[in-house]
Amino acid sequence: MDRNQIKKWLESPGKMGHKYSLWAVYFCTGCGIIEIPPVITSRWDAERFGVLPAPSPRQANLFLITGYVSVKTLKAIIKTYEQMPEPKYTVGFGSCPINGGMYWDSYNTIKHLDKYIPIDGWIAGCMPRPEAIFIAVTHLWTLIDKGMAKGYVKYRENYGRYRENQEKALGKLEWPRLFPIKDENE
Amino acid sequence: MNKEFKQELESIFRDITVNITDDVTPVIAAAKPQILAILRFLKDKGYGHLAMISCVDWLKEAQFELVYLVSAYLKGDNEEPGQEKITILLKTRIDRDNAELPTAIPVFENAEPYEREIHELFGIHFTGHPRLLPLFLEREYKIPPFRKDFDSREYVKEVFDKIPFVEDKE
Amino acid sequence: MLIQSILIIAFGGAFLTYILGKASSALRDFLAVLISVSLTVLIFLAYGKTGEIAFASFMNLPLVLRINHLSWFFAIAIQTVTTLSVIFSLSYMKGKERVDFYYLMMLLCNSAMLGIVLSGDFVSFYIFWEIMSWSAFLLISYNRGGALYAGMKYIVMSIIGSMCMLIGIMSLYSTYGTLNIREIHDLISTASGEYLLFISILFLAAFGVKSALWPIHVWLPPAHSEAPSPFSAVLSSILIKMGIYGFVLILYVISGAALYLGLGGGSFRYILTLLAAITIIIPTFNALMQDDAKRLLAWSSIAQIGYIILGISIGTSLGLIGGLFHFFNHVAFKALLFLAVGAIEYRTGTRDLNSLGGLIKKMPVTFIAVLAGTFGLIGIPLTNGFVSKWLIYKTLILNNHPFLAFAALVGTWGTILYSYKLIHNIFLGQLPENLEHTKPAPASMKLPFIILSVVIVLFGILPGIPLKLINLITASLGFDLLNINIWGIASESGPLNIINIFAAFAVALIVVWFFFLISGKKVVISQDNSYAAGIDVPKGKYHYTVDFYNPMFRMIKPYFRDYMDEFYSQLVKALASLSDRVRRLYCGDLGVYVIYIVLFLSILVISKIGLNLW
Amino acid sequence: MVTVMKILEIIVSPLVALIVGIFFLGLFRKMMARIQWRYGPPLIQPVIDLVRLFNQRGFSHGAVFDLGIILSLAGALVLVLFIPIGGMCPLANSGGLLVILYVMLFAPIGIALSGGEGANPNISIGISRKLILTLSYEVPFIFIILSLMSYYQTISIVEIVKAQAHYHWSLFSPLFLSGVAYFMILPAMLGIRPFDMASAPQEISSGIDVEYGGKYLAFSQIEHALSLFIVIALFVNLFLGGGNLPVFLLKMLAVFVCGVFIHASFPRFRIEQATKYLWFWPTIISFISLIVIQLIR
Amino acid sequence: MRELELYFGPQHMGMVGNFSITLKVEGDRILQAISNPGYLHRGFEKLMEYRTWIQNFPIVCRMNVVEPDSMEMIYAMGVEKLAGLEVPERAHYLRSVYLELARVGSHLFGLWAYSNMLGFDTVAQWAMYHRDLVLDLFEELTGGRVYHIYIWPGGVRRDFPKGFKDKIVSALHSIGGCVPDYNNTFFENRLFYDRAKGIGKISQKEAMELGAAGQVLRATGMKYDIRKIQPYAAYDKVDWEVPIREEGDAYSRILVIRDEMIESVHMIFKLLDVMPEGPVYHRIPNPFKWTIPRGDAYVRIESSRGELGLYLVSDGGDKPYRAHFRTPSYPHGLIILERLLKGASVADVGNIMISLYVVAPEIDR
Repeated sequence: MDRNQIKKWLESPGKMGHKYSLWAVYFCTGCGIIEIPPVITSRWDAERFGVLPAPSPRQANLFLITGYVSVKTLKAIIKTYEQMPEPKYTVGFGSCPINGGMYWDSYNTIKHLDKYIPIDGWIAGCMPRPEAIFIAVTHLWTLIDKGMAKGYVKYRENYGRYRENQEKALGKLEWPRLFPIKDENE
Repeated sequence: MNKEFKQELESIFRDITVNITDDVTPVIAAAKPQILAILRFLKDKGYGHLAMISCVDWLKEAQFELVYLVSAYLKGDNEEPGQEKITILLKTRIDRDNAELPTAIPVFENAEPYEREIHELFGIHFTGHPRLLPLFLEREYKIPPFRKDFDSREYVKEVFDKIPFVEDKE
Repeated sequence: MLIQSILIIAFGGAFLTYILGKASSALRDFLAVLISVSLTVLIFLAYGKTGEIAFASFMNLPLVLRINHLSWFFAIAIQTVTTLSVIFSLSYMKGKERVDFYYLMMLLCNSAMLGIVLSGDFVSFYIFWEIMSWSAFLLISYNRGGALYAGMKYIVMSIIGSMCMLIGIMSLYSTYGTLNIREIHDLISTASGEYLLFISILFLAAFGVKSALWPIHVWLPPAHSEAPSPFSAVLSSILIKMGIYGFVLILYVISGAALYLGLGGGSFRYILTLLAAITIIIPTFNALMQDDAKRLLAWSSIAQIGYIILGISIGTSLGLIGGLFHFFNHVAFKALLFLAVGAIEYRTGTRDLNSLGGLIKKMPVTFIAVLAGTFGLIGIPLTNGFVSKWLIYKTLILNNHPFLAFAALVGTWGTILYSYKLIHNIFLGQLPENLEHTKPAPASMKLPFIILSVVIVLFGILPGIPLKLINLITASLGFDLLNINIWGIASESGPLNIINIFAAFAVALIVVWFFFLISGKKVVISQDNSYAAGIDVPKGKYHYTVDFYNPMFRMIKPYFRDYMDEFYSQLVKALASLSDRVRRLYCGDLGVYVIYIVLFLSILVISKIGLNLW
Repeated sequence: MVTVMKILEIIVSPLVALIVGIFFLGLFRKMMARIQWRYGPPLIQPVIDLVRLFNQRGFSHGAVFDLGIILSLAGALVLVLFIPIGGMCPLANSGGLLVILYVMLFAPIGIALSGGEGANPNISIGISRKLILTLSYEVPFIFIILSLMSYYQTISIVEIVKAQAHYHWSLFSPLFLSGVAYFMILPAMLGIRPFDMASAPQEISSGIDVEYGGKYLAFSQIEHALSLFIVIALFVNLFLGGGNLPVFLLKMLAVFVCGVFIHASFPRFRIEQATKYLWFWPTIISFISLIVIQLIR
Repeated sequence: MRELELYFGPQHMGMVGNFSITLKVEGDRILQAISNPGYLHRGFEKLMEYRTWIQNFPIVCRMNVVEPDSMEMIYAMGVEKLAGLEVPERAHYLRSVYLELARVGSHLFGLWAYSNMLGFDTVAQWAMYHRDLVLDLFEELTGGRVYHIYIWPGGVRRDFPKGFKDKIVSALHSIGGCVPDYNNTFFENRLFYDRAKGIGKISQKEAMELGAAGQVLRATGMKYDIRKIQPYAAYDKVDWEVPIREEGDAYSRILVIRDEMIESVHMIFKLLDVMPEGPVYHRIPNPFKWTIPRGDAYVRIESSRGELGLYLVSDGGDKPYRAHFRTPSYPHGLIILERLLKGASVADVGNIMISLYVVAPEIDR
């Protein structure tokens, strides 16, 4: 840990804490999950960077959406995302959440995940290599450092529109709104 | 699959055609009311493994073709050696409108999820099925999605592409 | 004069309430409360008085009333609980039928109990004892149905106990010619060991039934759960303690510690302590398996009685203090718990632990009361139960009874399990949909909660207040005075100092609380926003209540069935079939009777001639 | 002067416990990583996690949800004061081992209350398991404590430590069997594998921690670190003769490392299997030990 | 009496894959379990109808992420059968080696999932490390770690590169060399025995009635293996045994998986020894205009989880008219799992599920 690091720790412990302790929700959303076990086990050992799978969304601050998102999964993703405490970061893993990827014409997968929840970073590829996850993590560090990983703020501010999109894709959602919607005609 | 078996089948069940193209996948085509009886007969003959139930939508003929794939497990004292190599394709055709069929659960218990799936994806109703609940789908589709007249690409354009992106306010 | 007036007000008030109740229910309620409160005040005023008054005679036997520290200690406990129960009954019994009768029996039972502890001879003791038993029977079977069966079970066992006591009393009278307790105490030192043992066992049977000692406890669980809740509180917290009073009376007041310890070569004491240890273990595990809140508490009562008897029967000053203090504490927290469960039953209509849940937001005061009660029950530090249990453990360890201490400690851990089940299944977790509109407990129910909770915490932090009185009692029974200060006990090996624990805990709590407040923000969310593996929480179906300790159940169920209950049932069946056979002898045919007589006479003649018996 | 020392002790001993406990958490993860052929996180990773958790916005389910977690942490802190840490024991004269047995209740009861308010069956199952496990290991534990108390004829833990300093460690005395039994139940008391069913992530999604996020999880972690410290410190005090601070900590480290190896080489018990195990060998051994002690005296 | 519904998945540490089981629980006993699939449903079979025969290769393998290779194989076999394509001798051997490597990788993944489920991190991490050795081989052979698209109608895409044989041998030696370690720490661990013995027991009769195949059936004592019954590729060219066990519980299923893995390693060595030289593929017509004559075909192979079948229909066009996969997890995850979970303990849900080797994407497709 060099002097620069210590200075950063003293200045903004919150940011640094979030950087080096990214607990990812354990959610096998799609086929990208197959590369998560190698990443968290002996070969790549993500725990070196403080990345750890968390059993419950309450404990996590990173949501790695691994692969295509079917409509049914989207509901679970939204529920899980809303249960995570703020600040929280989302990373889309693989091509499918970006634009539908291979399943661009499937009737049951949603194509652009960022229409429904905010995404802080993307990892392209099908399937991205484990190293790509580390690149994403280090990139996320930079974003956190610069204060650009503000997806959760965006979600809070534009909750009305997000909720509208979610209900367009899923029909009426059972659970009450997470935030009061400020201005309907924004 | 030998000739005797073919003859036995044809003698018991009228109006069926048994077509032996290769050694391992004989095809039996039968009418809708006979399906359960044939399945039971095949099961008694040792073909006790329902591999799956498939469905093909022949749009031009306005018919659904249901395919029951039945094969045999190994037996200790195998009466007919080589039986386990055979997979019988039992086919039946039903009308596309008013698509209804008796369930095969009384014969093969594992028909349940297959029939649920076909009900959901093709809209075929299986009478007597204990739980024809949705299996895979969350959204409701006007036309069951696996029918040939359901255009997936059109649907994507209509539904998912029309949802706007959420841009930050400036 | 004070003692007579207490009893006169008690009995007179009971009947007056009944008569008044025919006229106006509001007046009746007022009178019942008035009598209870004034009795409390009167008893309170009697603090420190000692004396003995002969007020009447019965078949040439003087009936004597007396008061001393021991009597006062029990009397104040009795009267407090009854008063609080009566206050609680105001709303609990509202709109039910036969309420006049209920109040009559309640106050009558109370008067009888006061009479028991205030009586100075065995005749009046026995009379009051019987009044108590029968009025309790009528109250237990108040709800009819299953309650009637429970009541029958209770009264049959009670009568057997009373018969034993009656034999004991008659024997005492024929031996010493007096039934005055003080006089018997003076005379009994001359008695032979065997006679003393005989008397002790007879009385043990009587008091054991009442206090539900292990093999003769079977009446208690059904009786407690079937009785109306305010009376369950009375039943559990004081009525069964009359047995404890009896134990103290017979073991220490009459025999005295020295005689008691030598009884049967010391084996009597060991058997009693062993029974007490079994009384702790078995009911504790039985309580774990209950689904009915009151039945759970009933089994818990038996277990706690085990602690009290264990403390008393060990025969040392520290143990007796521990036992008596635990009696007092048990009065407080068990009354509180039964009343609280009564309040829940009153508001929700059920006491089934499997169908409640999430009531904390609806009945917060009741929750705090139950929390205080269970903390006392478990013996969490800074509640009164801790001090008394600590005293009992310490006695056992210092007197080298590690296995008894083991029973007591394991019982405590079992207590945690069933107490938590009680709290969790009723108050925590998800609120079911049918209880959405539950109202909080009415004020007349909250008042007893608050008073008893304060008692539990106050005497937990300042155990010296009751301990000083108990110390006086034990001193009057011939033990040494212990060095007791307001915070605990300063004794030789391992003192108890509550102030240290209290201060440490208070500081720790404040530090942690402060740290909690300054660290980070929190968002308060509703109970339906809970983790459900990414799925929305199903309404009303997301509370783990049924079979809370299922893995434990499966392991212990075969071993902790209520074997005694089954044994008694079998016994009753066998007796019934035997009586049936005897009955068949009387077939009603004259000829047969003639044959009987001839047979009998011939047997007499043969035995006379052939065997030359007499 | 004595008062000042006392106050100093009261402040220092929880701090020592906290630092050592958190260090153990970090070491735990590092050692596990090395056993699993990994590099592992930095040793201060638990601290980073705590910093992160305190900077997250936790969810609360209500007053008891907060109160329970505060109660459990306060209980753990108070418990530290009762335990001699290398000669420091601020509350030596307040009831001894019996009080320790009782103060040990605060942490699980606080967590249980808080978790119950969380309205989640996963938590309830976790608590049910934890309480059953507690009852299971308490049976041998009470036998062990009773043998100790009857062997040394005192209920004060400080006296027990002193007696060992004059004589020899309890582990190498007639209490040998008790020590073995204690070591056998140590994983259950620490809540490590094979006894981590109360917070099994693969079965009930980390059980009692399911609803904790932000500072609640941080508090729960600190409580976990403290209880780790307490259980090992108790073992060291009762059987390995305590000692001055560095010796004491070294002994703790040794016991802790054994614990990590046990954790790394076993899968998880089901709860009834755990109870069966704990009520069989450890109970028999500790029972025999108690009888032996009774016969000797 | 309050009903309790507990959800096991989709977002659950014990859930491997995106799948959900709704449990109706009393105490810690499960009264009823309801499988709730569909979280991964992409409508593959519908998508295939929009793509040409060759375009379907990249999409088919993505149906099952744990072992994509058997999916390629069965689709290639289906196409070959419909089009009447021949496969050269060497390609058969290459396919067999490739599929067996995939089986080893998949079984190591299963071992990871299972030991992780029991809370045994250590073995789980080792297994994942060894799986990576296999993935490295694939990467060298095809360029992809997970999705390879190696098998092609009429053969395989390319021959083994130079020295690849030795690399396979050394990788498999290092996996096989650790089998004693696995045995010591996991398979002969008393706690593994306690946790798995008697859990999720299914009789052979019931298994047959419910359409089981693969390990589930083999663990009940039936040597039902398509590789033996109806040999494809080069499985009839070498000698090998079908490992079975009799008890039918989770313990025997896991041990069957271990034995199969060892058997596969041996089989690869044998195949490598007898592999002939020659071409590795037959040219197919212009893939953009390739039409296949009208007809239908059913082919089946033994994937690492059991019987994998494909019913393929062509209407004479350049796209499949209908394709329907019979995946082994389908009966295991939707029927047998529900049956076995009834009466089980909450602690054993994951244990039973993974011992049945249920892979969610296969069910949903």
